Amino acid sequence: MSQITEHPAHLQHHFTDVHQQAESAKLGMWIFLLTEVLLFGGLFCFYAIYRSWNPDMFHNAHAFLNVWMGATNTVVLIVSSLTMALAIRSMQLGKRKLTMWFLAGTVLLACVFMVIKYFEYSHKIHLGQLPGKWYFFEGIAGTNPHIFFSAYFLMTGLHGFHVLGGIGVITWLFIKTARGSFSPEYYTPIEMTGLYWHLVDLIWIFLFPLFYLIG
Amino acid sequence: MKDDAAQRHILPLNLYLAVGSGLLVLTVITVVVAQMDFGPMNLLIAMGIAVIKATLVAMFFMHLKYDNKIYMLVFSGSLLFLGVFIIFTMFDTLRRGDIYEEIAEPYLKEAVIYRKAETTTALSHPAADTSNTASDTVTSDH
Amino acid sequence: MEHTIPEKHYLNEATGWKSWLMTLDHKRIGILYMIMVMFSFFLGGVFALLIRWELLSPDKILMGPEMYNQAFSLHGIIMIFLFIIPSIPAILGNFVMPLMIGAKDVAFPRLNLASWYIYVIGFCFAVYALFTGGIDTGWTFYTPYSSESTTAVIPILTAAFVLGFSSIFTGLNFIVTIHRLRAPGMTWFQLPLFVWAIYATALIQVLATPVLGITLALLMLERVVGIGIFDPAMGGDPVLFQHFFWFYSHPAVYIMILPGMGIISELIATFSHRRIFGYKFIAFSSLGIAFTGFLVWGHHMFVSGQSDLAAVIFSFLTFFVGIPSGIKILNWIATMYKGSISLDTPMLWALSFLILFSIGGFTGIVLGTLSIDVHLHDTYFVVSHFHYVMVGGTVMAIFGGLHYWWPKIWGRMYNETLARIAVVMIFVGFNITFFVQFIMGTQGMPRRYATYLPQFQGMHGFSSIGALIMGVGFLLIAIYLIYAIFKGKPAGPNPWRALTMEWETPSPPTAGNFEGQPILEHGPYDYDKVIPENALKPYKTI
Amino acid sequence: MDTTRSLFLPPQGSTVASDVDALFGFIFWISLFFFVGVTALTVYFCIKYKRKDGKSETTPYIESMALEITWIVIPTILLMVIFVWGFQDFVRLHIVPANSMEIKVTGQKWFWSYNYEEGATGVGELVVPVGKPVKLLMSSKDVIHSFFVPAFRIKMDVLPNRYTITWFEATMTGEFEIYCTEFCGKGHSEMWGTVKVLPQDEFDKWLEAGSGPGEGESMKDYGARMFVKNACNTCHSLDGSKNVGPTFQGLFGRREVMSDGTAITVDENYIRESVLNPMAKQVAGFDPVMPTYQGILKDVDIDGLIAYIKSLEN
Repeated sequence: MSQITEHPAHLQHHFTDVHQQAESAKLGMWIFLLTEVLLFGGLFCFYAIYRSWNPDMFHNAHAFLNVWMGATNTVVLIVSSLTMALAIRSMQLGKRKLTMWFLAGTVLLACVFMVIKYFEYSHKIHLGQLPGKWYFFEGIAGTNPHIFFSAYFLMTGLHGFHVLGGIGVITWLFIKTARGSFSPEYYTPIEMTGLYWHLVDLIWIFLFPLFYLIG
Repeated sequence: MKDDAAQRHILPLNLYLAVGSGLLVLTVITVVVAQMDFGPMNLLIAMGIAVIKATLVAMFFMHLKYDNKIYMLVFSGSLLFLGVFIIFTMFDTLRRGDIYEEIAEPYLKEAVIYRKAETTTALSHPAADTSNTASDTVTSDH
Repeated sequence: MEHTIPEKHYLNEATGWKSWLMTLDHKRIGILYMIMVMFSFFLGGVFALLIRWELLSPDKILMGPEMYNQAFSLHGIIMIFLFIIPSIPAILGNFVMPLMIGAKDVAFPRLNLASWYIYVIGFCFAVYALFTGGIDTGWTFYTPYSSESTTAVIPILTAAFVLGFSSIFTGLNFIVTIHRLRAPGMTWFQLPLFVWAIYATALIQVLATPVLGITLALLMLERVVGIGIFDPAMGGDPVLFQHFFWFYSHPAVYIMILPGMGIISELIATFSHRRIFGYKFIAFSSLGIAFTGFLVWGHHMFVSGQSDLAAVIFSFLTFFVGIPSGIKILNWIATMYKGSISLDTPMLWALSFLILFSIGGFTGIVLGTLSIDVHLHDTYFVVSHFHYVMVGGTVMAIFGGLHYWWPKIWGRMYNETLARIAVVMIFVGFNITFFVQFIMGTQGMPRRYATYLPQFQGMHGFSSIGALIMGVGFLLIAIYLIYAIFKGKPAGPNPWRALTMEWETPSPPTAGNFEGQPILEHGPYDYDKVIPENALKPYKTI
Repeated sequence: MDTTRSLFLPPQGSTVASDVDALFGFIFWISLFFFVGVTALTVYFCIKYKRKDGKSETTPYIESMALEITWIVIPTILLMVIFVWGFQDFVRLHIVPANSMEIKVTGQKWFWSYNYEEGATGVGELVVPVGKPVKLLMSSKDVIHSFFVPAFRIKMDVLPNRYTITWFEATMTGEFEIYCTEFCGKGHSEMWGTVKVLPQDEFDKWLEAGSGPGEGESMKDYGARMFVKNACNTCHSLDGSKNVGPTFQGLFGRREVMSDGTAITVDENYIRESVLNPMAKQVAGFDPVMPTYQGILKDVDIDGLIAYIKSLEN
């Protein structure tokens, strides 16, 4: 028990040193990201198969998505990914204030993303371009256009939930940073959240062309 | 605690900015290219650009290029199994009602083969894959 | 010499229910799991006996067809999601694996406790479903039946969904633990084979389970919101659901059997006092099974209307799953050659495993063959095959493992005579129950039938007698094992004279597992160099 | 080979059955050989190398790459033989001969019905000629079912959103069981049928013969025959017990409360309406699951059923 006093406060008892603890956290995070990829993977599979069955319907339906909103959102998310990466870099260099600025920027951009998403969704809901049995829009040629919107709402919806989760966690990081919980020696939570946030960005990088550009 | 800096991969600011602007440029390119029609190449081009962007994010923002290779392994593992999932499912969904004709060759002369339709006709009841249904598509080779 | 129980150990270093429910100790979490999982096993067993009772006669005895459909569905769901998937990893993996690699705990103890709570939540949903309409879809939830069934489908899907997360987090935790927390100097090829098996299992858990999550979520959305992905009336494809489902559920079969194989490796080496034959082959065959297991799910769908191309590819790859399993069996037998074999209870379980799992494996080849599967698919042949693998394989391994590590977990030994009677009862009862089902299956008796043609009555009756014998056997085990916890003879740190690291701690272990950081002195199977001190056995060897 | 068949497999009623059985026998004997080998070695080692007096000594370790490779390669070869063999038979099972007669099979909760190209229909009992390939074009009206004839070694799922196909050529006359093997709900275990294989001339006669009672058969007896043939017995009991639908015992003339609360007396018109349009008026306390028999039953069949129901008194 006397050993513990020699150790930094953030080192848990079953690890021998900080390095082991950080590497464990990182491996755990990467495996978590792997499960996320496969979780989205089910939906990508669903998309791929129905698209291969009804390519024309997918093409016709995708024209009803707003490319400019989608492109704006892509830019917003890429920039937020950059600010997140820079937040980590700032903490590595021990610049606490700068880290807070970058974290705040990330949250802000994520909110912008969600606001744009909200306008897109409400427009679609208004027109009746909805999944499954709720679909009542007329004017898309092809069999079962509601399937396209099932895919659209499921995939962007699940992605949206991840963005919301990210907003929550990054806000929490902001508060922790403000309280001085992190240092160049210990910033694992920021680094892990960063990985998560980049994955969210990465998934959007694929969702954007699949829905908005090629349908 | 040896080579602490290397372990923590503090990358130069310019690198981050360069990667970030690269991503933005690629976004512009993919949107512009999508306005033109390259037929079946559309999918390939869009996906190709998306893969490049994803690689940039993973390599630099997520530090995969500099980190222990095990993380790279974990990440590529997830993509590998996702690929297996989609491709193997497609072995079914794209080849329904389709018995490979090479194997069926000896039987073809005197057999009716149950295979994919050239023309599509809707069934009387709802069908997800009208282009693949075999109902009215039992073609005879005589 | 007489052994005594050490004064301070993980069971008494803190007391009160709070010290258990808030514990971060992997050993205590293992025991928390043991309580829940074994209760689920009991519950599933009750349904099994109800099914066998009903099938004594083609006419209604206890349950009409609706009740019967619920009984077999609940038997399947409870046994698979609540019992067999969490069983070995969550109980023994949690308790033994960190000890085996000389770690003080798993990598993320709080996540470990959270996994248990998630499991409990899933369990509650399952029990809730049980009392609010049951479930009659079978454990496979095939659409469109499951999207129109009037039973409590949503609660049971939620249960399976939640349990999936428990499984994912356990797997994640174990992978990181094995990568990062091995004792200094312990290389990958000095890991006990149980750890290899747990590692391969954990890989499947994190790779496959998310797909189950999304599949069940889609099915729930289908029922609640009507998104129409699997609904033929809305252009959905019900066969696609089967792909989604089996992409998880076939690898899940290996989540169930791989850790069992790991236990058998330990048992055979220890009770033969012999270096394991072909260590690397056994280790890599676990990874091989884990990988190949992802490529073969379509063999559940040979007559489902999937394309012939898919059927052929899946059948071809299926044969390659058989090979690593065969490698393991032959290596285990070769390990016994020139060994010093002691037929203690855990070894008897291991031998039962060898014989029953072989039968399960051979019948698996029959089912993987395209033309024969057309005849045998969804008959009692399949039922019998997977019970030979799951009960004849995994359950034998679980009980082998529990008997093997019981003295380590509780520090006390069970009654050897009763234990031997029990293992023989289970072995005999199992074969009576299930062998005859192979014959029924080949003769065309379909599964999931509440009633049947009179020609099968004799065989069904015979089968039910076996089930009763097994039931009594498991009851006997429960009695003497629980008795041993309180009144058993102190076992000493290493009653089996094994070489793996968990035997170097006292029994029961101290809260921190080891005094200081343990150093690796010999490999897990160095029986050609050293055999530990003769520890006094609390009973005579036959 | 014959011993495995008599113990394990049902009679060989179709042209593919003997091939499937031959492969089954092949795998059976190979498996038995290896299983006996594995078990015998295990038992032998347990006896031969049993630990004496609780003592054991270290023994040098043996390793054999040659052995490992042997027991990887030999099983692989055997398994590949089995795969190719099974694959070839599977292809045969899936290629329908050109001169097949086509029968449309419909699965629904919980019976099978058949439509012949010649216009004949049937429920439950599938009548086919011997020695002639028969192609079954199958679809489902509700959930997934599976069409299984053990004696013919054929099975195929019956799907709601597309057609599936299987075929067989019966080699002997007689009656063989049809089962549903994909779980489809309450009546799943009674979704039975029979294949009745007739000589060609008798089959032709059957196909030509219209419906209606045979010579010297009363309407009541004819109705009793229709009751079984059309699988009414799956859901309606004759002994007063409650099944999926109301019992037929004493049904005629009974006052029944409908699901909308009104009460009616069961008469000829109600029975006729229930057969043709079962959703119109349903007896309270039962699920609305009865399928319509419009297009399946002819007037004379319904007359027979009415006569039969009239005869079923308490």
